[in-house]
Amino acid sequence: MLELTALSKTYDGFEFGPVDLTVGEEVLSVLGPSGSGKTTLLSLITGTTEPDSGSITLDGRPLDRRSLQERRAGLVFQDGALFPHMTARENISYAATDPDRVTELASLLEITDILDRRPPTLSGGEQQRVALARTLAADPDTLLLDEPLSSLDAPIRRRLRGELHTLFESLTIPIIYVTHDQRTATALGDRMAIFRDGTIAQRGPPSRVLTRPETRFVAQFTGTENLFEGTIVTASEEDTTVRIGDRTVRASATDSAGSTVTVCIHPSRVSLSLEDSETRPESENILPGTVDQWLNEGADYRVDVDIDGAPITIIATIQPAVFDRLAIDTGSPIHVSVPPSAIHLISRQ
Amino acid sequence: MLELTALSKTYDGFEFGPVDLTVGEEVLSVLGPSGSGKTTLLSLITGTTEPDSGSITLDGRPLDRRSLQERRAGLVFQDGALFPHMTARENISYAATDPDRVTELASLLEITDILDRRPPTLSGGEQQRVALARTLAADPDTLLLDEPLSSLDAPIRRRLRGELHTLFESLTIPIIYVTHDQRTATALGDRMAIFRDGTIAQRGPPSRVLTRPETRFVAQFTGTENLFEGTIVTASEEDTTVRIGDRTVRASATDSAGSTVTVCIHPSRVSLSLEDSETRPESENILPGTVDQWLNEGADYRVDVDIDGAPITIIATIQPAVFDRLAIDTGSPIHVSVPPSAIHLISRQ
Amino acid sequence: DRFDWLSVTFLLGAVLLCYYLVPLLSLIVSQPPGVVLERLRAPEVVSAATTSVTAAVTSTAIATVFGLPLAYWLARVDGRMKTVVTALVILPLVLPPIVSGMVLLTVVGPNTLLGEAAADSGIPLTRSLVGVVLAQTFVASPFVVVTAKTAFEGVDRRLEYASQSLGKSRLTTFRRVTLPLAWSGILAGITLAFARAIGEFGATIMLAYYPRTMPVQIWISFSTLGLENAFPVAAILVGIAIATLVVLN
Amino acid sequence: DRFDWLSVTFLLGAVLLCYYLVPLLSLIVSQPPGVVLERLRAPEVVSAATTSVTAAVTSTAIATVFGLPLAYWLARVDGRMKTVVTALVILPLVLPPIVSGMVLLTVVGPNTLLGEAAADSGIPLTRSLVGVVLAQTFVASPFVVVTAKTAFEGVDRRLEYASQSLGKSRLTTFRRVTLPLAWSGILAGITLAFARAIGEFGATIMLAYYPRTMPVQIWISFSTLGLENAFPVAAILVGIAIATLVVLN
Repeated sequence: MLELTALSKTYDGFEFGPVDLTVGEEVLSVLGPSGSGKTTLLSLITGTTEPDSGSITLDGRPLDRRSLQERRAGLVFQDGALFPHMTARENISYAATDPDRVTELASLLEITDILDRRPPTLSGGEQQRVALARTLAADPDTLLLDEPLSSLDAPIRRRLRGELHTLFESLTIPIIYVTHDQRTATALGDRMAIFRDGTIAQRGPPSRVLTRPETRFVAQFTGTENLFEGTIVTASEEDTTVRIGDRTVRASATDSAGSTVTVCIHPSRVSLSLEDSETRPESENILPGTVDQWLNEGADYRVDVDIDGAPITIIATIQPAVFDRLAIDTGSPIHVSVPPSAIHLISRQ
Repeated sequence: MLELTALSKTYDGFEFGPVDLTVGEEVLSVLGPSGSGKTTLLSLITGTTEPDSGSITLDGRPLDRRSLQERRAGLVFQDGALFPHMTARENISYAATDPDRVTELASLLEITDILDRRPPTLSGGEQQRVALARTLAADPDTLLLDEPLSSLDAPIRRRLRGELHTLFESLTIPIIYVTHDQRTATALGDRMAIFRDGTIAQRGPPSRVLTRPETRFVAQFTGTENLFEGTIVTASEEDTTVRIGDRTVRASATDSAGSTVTVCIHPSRVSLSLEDSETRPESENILPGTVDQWLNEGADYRVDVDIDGAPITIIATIQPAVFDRLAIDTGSPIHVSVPPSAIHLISRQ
Repeated sequence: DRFDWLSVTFLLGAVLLCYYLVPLLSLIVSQPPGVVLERLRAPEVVSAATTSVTAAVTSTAIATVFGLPLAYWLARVDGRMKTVVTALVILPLVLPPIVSGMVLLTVVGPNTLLGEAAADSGIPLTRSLVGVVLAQTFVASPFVVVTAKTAFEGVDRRLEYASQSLGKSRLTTFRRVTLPLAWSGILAGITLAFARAIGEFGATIMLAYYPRTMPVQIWISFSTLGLENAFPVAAILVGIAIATLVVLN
Repeated sequence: DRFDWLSVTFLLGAVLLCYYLVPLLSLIVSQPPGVVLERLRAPEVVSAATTSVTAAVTSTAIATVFGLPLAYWLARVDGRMKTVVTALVILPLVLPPIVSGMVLLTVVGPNTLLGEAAADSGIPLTRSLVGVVLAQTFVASPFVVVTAKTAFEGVDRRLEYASQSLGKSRLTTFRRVTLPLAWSGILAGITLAFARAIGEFGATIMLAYYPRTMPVQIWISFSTLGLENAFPVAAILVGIAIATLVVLN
């Protein structure tokens, strides 16, 4: 158990904290834009930076003012930070107390064949595997990872992400995974914390943070690109009716107070169809519109639809098969449908 | 028109080319893993590297052995490479012959408010806008961009990508956009070239490269993760039947020769359903299987399905609404369906 | 164990620092500033100071004009050529000054071809201000080259490429991009060269015992009249050294 | 325009290079190697070489032992303290050697407290080997500190953090990570300090006219017997300078 209490630190021009955070035997993914304090968080835990106030305990041991050596907090750096004058094997056995552990970790991380090579001759993915093995060889009480996949090419990143997922499940220590990639954060984290300007903007299970953002910032940063200002017309225990411009949509029941709200719809939750006569039960919000533009993004298509009678544009990401079937093109009429459960409301102060 | 003919260059341990490439008034996106020669390509065109052999012409002018100054090839660097001792305005007017051009470009790129600030005080996105304005101010005959978005946070990257798309449409010069991000390459490129080990592995319109990869490498690099070895059973003008393990699937007609093929299926083209009784006309390949594992990736879910009676695992990426409806969990039975048009075959030598 | 090691480290470093600081303080303490200031107007002090400053300014200027192009070239070239030329530039730095004076004498000495020809034209290359400048330039100019080379290397080459790709010539690029960005490093090199030139003793004494520079004057005062008589000139040189440190920051 | 500027540049740099190279070649040409080699066995040459090498090795060793901790501390500290201490370390580098000798004399000279006490205990601090070592250490040790500081700064601090986070002490981290990675830079600093120490003339002549080091011997041979008689010792020093260049690469 890693516990951070009222931790804060002021640099010139940047304030971190106060941050309170508890990480049990789980993976906490920390997501945020650059300069939001993600790396500062790790520095405070490993001890390369001393906090101005607040405290950190690991399994009950206070870490404050202890040397890096005594903290037993293992850190995997973005580029691995391997010792360039040692082979991969020497890097790992530098940290290990038991020589058998090197063999064991090498086989676990599939680096047995490259143990006698030096870091500069290894690929980015291999370097990260060795760095991970080195950190685990010291049997840390907590594992901290600072964007270990960010400099890798897509296929290797995808593969290593899957392997990390399996590895993390086998570890029984608190793990903090820092990244600016929402996809990785969602895939690896049991919980997620979104950082902004040195503090935590929102925390919770990834699925909840993604579908129920509490602020416009979190919504935007996690990819909810459709954000509109609306007014609540009626609110009951079953559902809420919201007016956006001249249009009215039905959302699931909400606990948001106040009558003005920000309506959040994730592009992947928007469906497109040619007729409004389709009667799927959940598709109650069917809005006619016109395709403004579309962009092929490879795995999916991104379509901007201008809604008739409302000054808003809804962005939808749809799969290639659907795009082909609908024969979408700029200027063609289309119907947008959004299930009420996919509409999230944030009350505005 | 930019024309590269049999261009080649050998460094210690790396061979570039020979590359033949023609870029008209269009955007060519160049995609490839790190170290595949993408940046070398740009260096050869701008003149910071001299080729060992081959030639380059721009609008008919040979560029070989000309100074950088004379080439009129505008390059936007990954981090902008702004002059740190000049303000944004000074950076742009350094390149402009006409002072009005600075005002015009500043308004086009929405940087009017930051013109009097120095580069170190600008955000990554602002720096890239200034760099773009500076390059355009010199009225280049070709525009080359070296991963200009790679160091930006996701929301800014998405926004700037959309703006670049609009900007590129207004330019009537050859544009080469180098990136390792398949999404950006697809969205911005009129054509795409995939680099591998210094040569072009495949080129063509993005949609064709993505759906009809010519080699395993291209398939994997562009996200086609489902690759299986198969044997052609029957081939007619309408369709092809392929055996994978104990299963048989029907693919669209193919021109691939030979009886052994690599079967490629992009995860976004795979649908999942609970019953096999669904009778959508195109869904002829319906395979029963079991969910091995799933990963929430935010905008979509990634589901690994072990196919019954065949030693293969098919990966599907499905949208959150579908995932919720199917109530997918590890170990639960599921049916995979793949339309014949989504199955692409590469013949093996 | 860790504590001990840190303490010992700290102690060793502190001892060395004291060895640099104490003699300087001792110099300041040992002589009343009033007396030293008064003797600064003595004719031999004024004459030595004039000779030294004139020669040092000249040799620094020569070092800058000839050294900057060499430094830029070294910063932008690669391979074997760079190694050889860099070694040649460092040579005067590792050569003992007295040996530097000797090797110069073999070229410009009174009995050499060049030395005789120059003396006949009325420009003697030894025992003259020209001799002082020749000695100082040989010994001090490598500081300009080496420091400016590092400064030029610190200018991201992509900025020069960017400038040239924007249609600017190499000269414009150098003047408006490279030079402004490398300037503080170049200034440091010029300052170091000036400090080295004005303090030069070994090579100068070989080439030009007369006219007396400040270091030679100190030696003569010390060896003929004793330590105290060398203080006024030393005070000027210490002042210049401290001013150099200020510029270097 | 561009062509002219490049040519002029090239020319200026080439002139400076010639100024470094020609005197050295001239030295080699002017004396038949056979004659020089023969005179190397002369007792005064052997004696001067022994004194110089003994003193330079000693002062370089002192500079290394005391200088490395200071260099490491300077590389890892920040702020005002770093600026002040760095300036103090550079001071002996910008101070003229003859002035360095003077300031040392005000502390260890025969008439000072320290000098008298030491002389009474049978260890005279001037006109002795100890005096030579004191002068050389003052002048040469900053090279170790400054160069090793740069070498330590070049070691990515994250590698030290990584080592400590793996449960290693600071001492182990220094010994197994920092030192091996900084070693080539440190060696360069030690080499430069040795070259500077063995060529030291100004400070040495103030503190210890006897026992004669090689530079002092050159000066005496030159001023009493003429240039030719200084060649054998100069040959040794040129050899050492060239060896230094080789090590520095």
